[in-house]
Amino acid sequence: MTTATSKRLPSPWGRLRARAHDHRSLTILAGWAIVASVLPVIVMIPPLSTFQPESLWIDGFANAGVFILLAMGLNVVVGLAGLLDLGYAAFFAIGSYAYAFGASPFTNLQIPFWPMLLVGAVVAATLGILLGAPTLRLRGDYLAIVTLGFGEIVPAVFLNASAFTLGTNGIGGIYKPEVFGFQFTLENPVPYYVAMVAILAITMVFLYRLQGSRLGRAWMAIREDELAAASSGINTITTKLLAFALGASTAGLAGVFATSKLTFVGPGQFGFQVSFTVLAMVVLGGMGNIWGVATGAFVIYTIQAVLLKELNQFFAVLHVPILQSIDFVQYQYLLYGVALVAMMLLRPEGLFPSSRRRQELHATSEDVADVPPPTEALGA
Amino acid sequence: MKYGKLGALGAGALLVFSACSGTTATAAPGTSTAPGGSSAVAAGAWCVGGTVKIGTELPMSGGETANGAPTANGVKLAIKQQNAKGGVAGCKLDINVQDDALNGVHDPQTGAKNMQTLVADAAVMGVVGPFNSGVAKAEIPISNGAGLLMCSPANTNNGVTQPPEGDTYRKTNPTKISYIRTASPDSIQGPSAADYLYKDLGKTSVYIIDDTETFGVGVGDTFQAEFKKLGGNVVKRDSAPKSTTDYTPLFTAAAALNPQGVYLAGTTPTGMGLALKQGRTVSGLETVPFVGPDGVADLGPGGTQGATITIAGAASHDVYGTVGSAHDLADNTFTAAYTTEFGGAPGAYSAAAYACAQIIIASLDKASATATDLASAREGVRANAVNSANSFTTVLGSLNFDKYGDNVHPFISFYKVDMTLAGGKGDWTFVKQESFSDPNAQ
Amino acid sequence: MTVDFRRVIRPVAIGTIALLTEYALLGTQQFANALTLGAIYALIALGYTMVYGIVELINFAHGDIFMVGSFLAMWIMTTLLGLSGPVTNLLNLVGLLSIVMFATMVGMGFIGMFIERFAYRPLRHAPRLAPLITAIGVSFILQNIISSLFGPSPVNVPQIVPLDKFAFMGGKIGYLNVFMVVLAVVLMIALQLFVGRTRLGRAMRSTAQDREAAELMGVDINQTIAITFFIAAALAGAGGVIQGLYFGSIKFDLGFFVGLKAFTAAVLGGIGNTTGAAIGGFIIAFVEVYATVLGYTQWSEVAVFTVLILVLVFRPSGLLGQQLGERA
Amino acid sequence: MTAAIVDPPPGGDLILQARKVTKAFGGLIAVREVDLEIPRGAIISLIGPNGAGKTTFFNVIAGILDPTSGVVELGGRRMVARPVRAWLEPVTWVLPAVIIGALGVLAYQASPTAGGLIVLLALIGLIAMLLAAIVRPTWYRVLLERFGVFKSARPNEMVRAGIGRTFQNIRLFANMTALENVQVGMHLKMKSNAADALLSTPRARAEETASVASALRYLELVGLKGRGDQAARNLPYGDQRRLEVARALASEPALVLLDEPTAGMNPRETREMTELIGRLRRDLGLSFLLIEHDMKVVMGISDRVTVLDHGECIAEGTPDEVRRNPRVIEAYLGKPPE
Repeated sequence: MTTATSKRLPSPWGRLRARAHDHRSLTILAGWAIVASVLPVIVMIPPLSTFQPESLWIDGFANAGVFILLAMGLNVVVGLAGLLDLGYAAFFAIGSYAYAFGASPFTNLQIPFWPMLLVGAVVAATLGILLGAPTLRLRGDYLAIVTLGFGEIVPAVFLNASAFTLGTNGIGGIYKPEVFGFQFTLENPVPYYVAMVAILAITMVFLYRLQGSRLGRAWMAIREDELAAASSGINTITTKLLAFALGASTAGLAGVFATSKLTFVGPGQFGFQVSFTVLAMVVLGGMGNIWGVATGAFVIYTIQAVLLKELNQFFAVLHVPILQSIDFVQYQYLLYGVALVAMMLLRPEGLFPSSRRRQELHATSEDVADVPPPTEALGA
Repeated sequence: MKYGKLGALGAGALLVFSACSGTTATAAPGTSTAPGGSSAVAAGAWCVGGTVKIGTELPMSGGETANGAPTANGVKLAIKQQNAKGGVAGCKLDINVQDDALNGVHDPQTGAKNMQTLVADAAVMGVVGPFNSGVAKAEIPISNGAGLLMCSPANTNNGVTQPPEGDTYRKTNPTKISYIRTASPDSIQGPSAADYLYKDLGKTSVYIIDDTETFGVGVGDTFQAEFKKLGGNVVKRDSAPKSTTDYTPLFTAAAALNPQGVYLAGTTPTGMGLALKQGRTVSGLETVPFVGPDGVADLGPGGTQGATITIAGAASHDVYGTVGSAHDLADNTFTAAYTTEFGGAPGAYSAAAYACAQIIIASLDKASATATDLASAREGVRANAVNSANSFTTVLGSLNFDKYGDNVHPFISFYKVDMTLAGGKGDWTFVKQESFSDPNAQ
Repeated sequence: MTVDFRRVIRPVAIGTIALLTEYALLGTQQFANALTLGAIYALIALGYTMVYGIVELINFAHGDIFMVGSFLAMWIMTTLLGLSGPVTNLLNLVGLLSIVMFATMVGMGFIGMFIERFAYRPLRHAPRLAPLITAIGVSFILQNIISSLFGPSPVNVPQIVPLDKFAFMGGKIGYLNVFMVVLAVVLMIALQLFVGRTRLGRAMRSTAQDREAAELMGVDINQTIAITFFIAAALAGAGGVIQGLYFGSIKFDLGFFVGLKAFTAAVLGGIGNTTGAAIGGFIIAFVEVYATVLGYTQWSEVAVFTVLILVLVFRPSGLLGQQLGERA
Repeated sequence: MTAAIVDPPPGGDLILQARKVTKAFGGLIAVREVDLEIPRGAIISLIGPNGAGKTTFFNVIAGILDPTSGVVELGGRRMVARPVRAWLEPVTWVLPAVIIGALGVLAYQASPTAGGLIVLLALIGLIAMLLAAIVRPTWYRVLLERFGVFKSARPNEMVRAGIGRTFQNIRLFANMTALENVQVGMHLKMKSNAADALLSTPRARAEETASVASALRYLELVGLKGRGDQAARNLPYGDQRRLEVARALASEPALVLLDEPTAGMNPRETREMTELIGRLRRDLGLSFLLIEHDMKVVMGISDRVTVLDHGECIAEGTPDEVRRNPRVIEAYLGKPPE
């Protein structure tokens, strides 16, 4: 909502931003088009190119896209509506299994990819509502533990209801997407990459539109001061529920895509680690700032899945004396922990805080995950 | 460096190289060998750059280091010894270590990415791994498409190889399978344990506890089916996830049903060692036999005191275990070599990984005769390894593989813990072994 | 009057009802198991609830602090005291136990303070989620330090307390179980007295009530918070000791799930309320054991969280938490 | 303690009626049996020393606090009262699902498929009940009536019923711009839903621009012209109060509850605020209930004044009557008003 200000900025940059603001959807699509075409070029430059061949980078980007999608979805819940969700992976799992049921030899169904995306989103949203409806009345931290519990329950159900999910064996041989007669293959990651970028771009357009809409304002209002929001006529429960459902459906999308790419789904893939990682992505990226969160997700995923695993090769290639001989593979988890702590200590507001968040940084009372204690309301 | 020196004594010219190949084999996974190595012995034209690699695809970090690291060491040892012998047809061997653990837990997504990486590394002739069946199900389609050999030292889940499920992973090249495994599938190990408990030990009722992992549930189910078929009575079947710390309530509940035996369907890293230790303390189960698969009878072929006895300690008496390989053929020098190299007893799957490496090396040796480039060598390795006509002499004994990649002549060796051994600490002693016919014969 | 009811009668009532139901449903043997498990959960839950009550931080590293505690105790017993097997002489046993217990608790206390000082205090004025992420990071770090020190596979703990049992009401109860429960209860009472009677305790409560006000009244906030972390970690350490003694084997990653259940217990009892945390711990343990008795072990986690969700739907602030208006 | 019924002003019916409202926190009784009636178009003031329970009474009317006893009616409809059998409501959500689910678990032993389907059914039932609990369709209300459940209207429902309010300790959305704050106030007046936003339908866009326009009007109305882009937290104190009023007005209420609207304002700002209130009553026919300490304001614009002391209504009447009331004078420690 800074249209006016940015319009008033005289600099060309300001004018550009004003333009960008007036045609935001177009800008986002353009932005993604640029990113998507630049990334493949960047990774051909050393030292990146020494890590792994380009096709693997592309493949990695497609996987990173899954986490970007997750982070953008969680951002709606945590960043916009200020609800602390620690069980986000549950919805990821639900989306994944939805696709596994819809298109695998296990059920002898072969529903096409695009419809399944929708199905996955809807199913996940439904369960989001199922979880949210009774629990969204709770104060922030109670919600946190309930969601954490839900995040443990869902994989446990997929694990134990083996009659319907093949239990711990997981469902394999899941069909790869076939889009307009074009069959995706495991050998060629490019189609996944393109599809992922398309999904990301569209999702981001939607999320930005929501953020700027009446609903988005309501979310932020609830985050800022739930009581005042209610006293302004916002039905806080339904609004929160919408945020929850929306976040869930995004995770559902991610699940469908990931499963269609991996062609296998098992209950072990959706532990608390996933939820925590995504939360870390949101917080480190800068809560409430969609682009920031997306970047945060990309950075962390790359650190986790590429850099930490390739550190040895990296130092070996550069022939760094001592580091060369350390086996980083076994310390990567430790390094990840250190990275989390360090990044938080250095930039608690995240790498790319939204303008709002930055203002909020030093206000302890403005608590992203907490409803102002109603004692305020007792007043008198 | 020990091996490097030995190799040098064998072939003086190799001293320099075997030394440096020794370092690359043990340290810095994924490194390409330092240049110049190939000059030691003229390698065939197919051996581009004088070095080819064996990949490992195992969980190496976080909670699963205990599974992956010792297993990978088996491969490192094989490579080092082979290089000490001058490599394969003058072509040096190196290792490309991939870690499929994400946030410390094995992750099929990461596994798939690693398999793509290994496929993309033209120098990789074959892959040892994965450790978890779930990961295998995500990887086989990739390796099958690319024609890169995978040899799993640990997978036992029937579905990985056997139809109908197995076929869904081989859709790209249904005939050119790319996956073999050294361990006997659950469909053999579970029932054989059931037979042993029912016939040899004469126990007619049993309590089964599994660890909810693919392996544990697999052997648990097959054990249960066989034991019932024999007319035995399964008094209770529980599943306790590896996060369980307190098994006492489980065994207390089971003890009320007076089982004559207990089957620990799982591995010691996933809690079965703890289960044994705590189960013994429950009144009623102090002396009943506890039987477990090779995840519990975790002994190197030489027979070393595995983690189970270390954890269970005095509770290890009357404990029996099955191991999915032959005992008498086992190469007893392996354990010694491993211990000298890594300063510790081998893990439960180190020997199997070593065997996988031996198979890949042997196949490469065969293939190198006709290979023209790395691609044809890789294909040669795959073709030779999966060809059921070829039988490989390995640390696990002689192995050859059927049309689905399962061992044609699976062996099950039976062990029991003898508390008088190892200075009263107790140790596994060989009881007997049985050979089975090809699980996929008809 | 009502205040009195909230403070004394309700906890006692809920506690008694819970225990009686447990006993009726489980029978002596399993009841003993449940109590023993509950003692551990309770000790950890106390830490969660204290830290939360005073800094409103879900200290995800707490479970791992407990884990570190169990390893510290193991190290003290094996390396420092050179113990390996049961100690039969009662006097020696008591002496050794108190040494191990004291050393571990103090050691862990300082580790807890250290973590607070360097990982949480700098973020005290940052948005709430920042320390949360740090806590997750700290838990990763602790796990990996331990796994690189003691190895990733399970590590044995010398069971210095003999596993003898005595017959009691149709069951066989181990002396160790009794010791654990008694110890837990003693520590909880000690905590109550500390918080209720001492100057530091008052400082804690006032800080938890209203930090600014407490500061104005001359309470040293940093010191108070540090001490809270000290006590919380010390209690977790005690939990770690008995975890090792009872189960005889510890693993570097046992912290998370135990911690998760303990935190659930804290919320169930009403987070910020120490008595509630204790009761919650025993309830969670009971639910778990009961699921096992019914033969649904693999569903026990599901059961635990279902119970939690149901309780929160009906009593949104936990069993003993004071009811804040949830309509606002 | 019943206050005399005010004679309804020309054409004015009762817009709000509070009867015997009592609110107790634990032992202490903040409000005791207070009656209040607000005719349409009237300006009523609520005065009394600090801690007299004015704000508590406010919060009861606004649907934030449940009264211990007593009723608040809007246009004759019972909106707020002590909840009856509130605990029954969650039971209605869970009970059906639990029963069906239990059956499912039993059936699972017999045939997993059947059991699973039944459990699924239970889930669906649960979802349905929970959604009903949020959307509150008539059948759900009827069901609750059956069980004799009554729950007070939530604050947002009071807003829908035509009550806007401000807070004593300002509660703006600190990190949102003034404009956005007012737009949030219009929430109920805007119709576009999530789908509109996603597809950014013409309707949504039109409504958005319209809302910006009228939000700017409200800002101008309260004298915040040109401040729309500033974050609320950066506005000076007086402006924040004005912004809160603007936000309250944005919901187009019939009755506005102002909690010390002129607190911390200089005389000129106070005069402007007073004039604004008068003007709003005249032009839009709004009714006002004020809590105010500034006697000038109170005596200047109130039709009637209710005086609270220690939670009790000690006087009610026109400003002049109240001014002369001895108990009031006593309550203010004999200090005569102005």
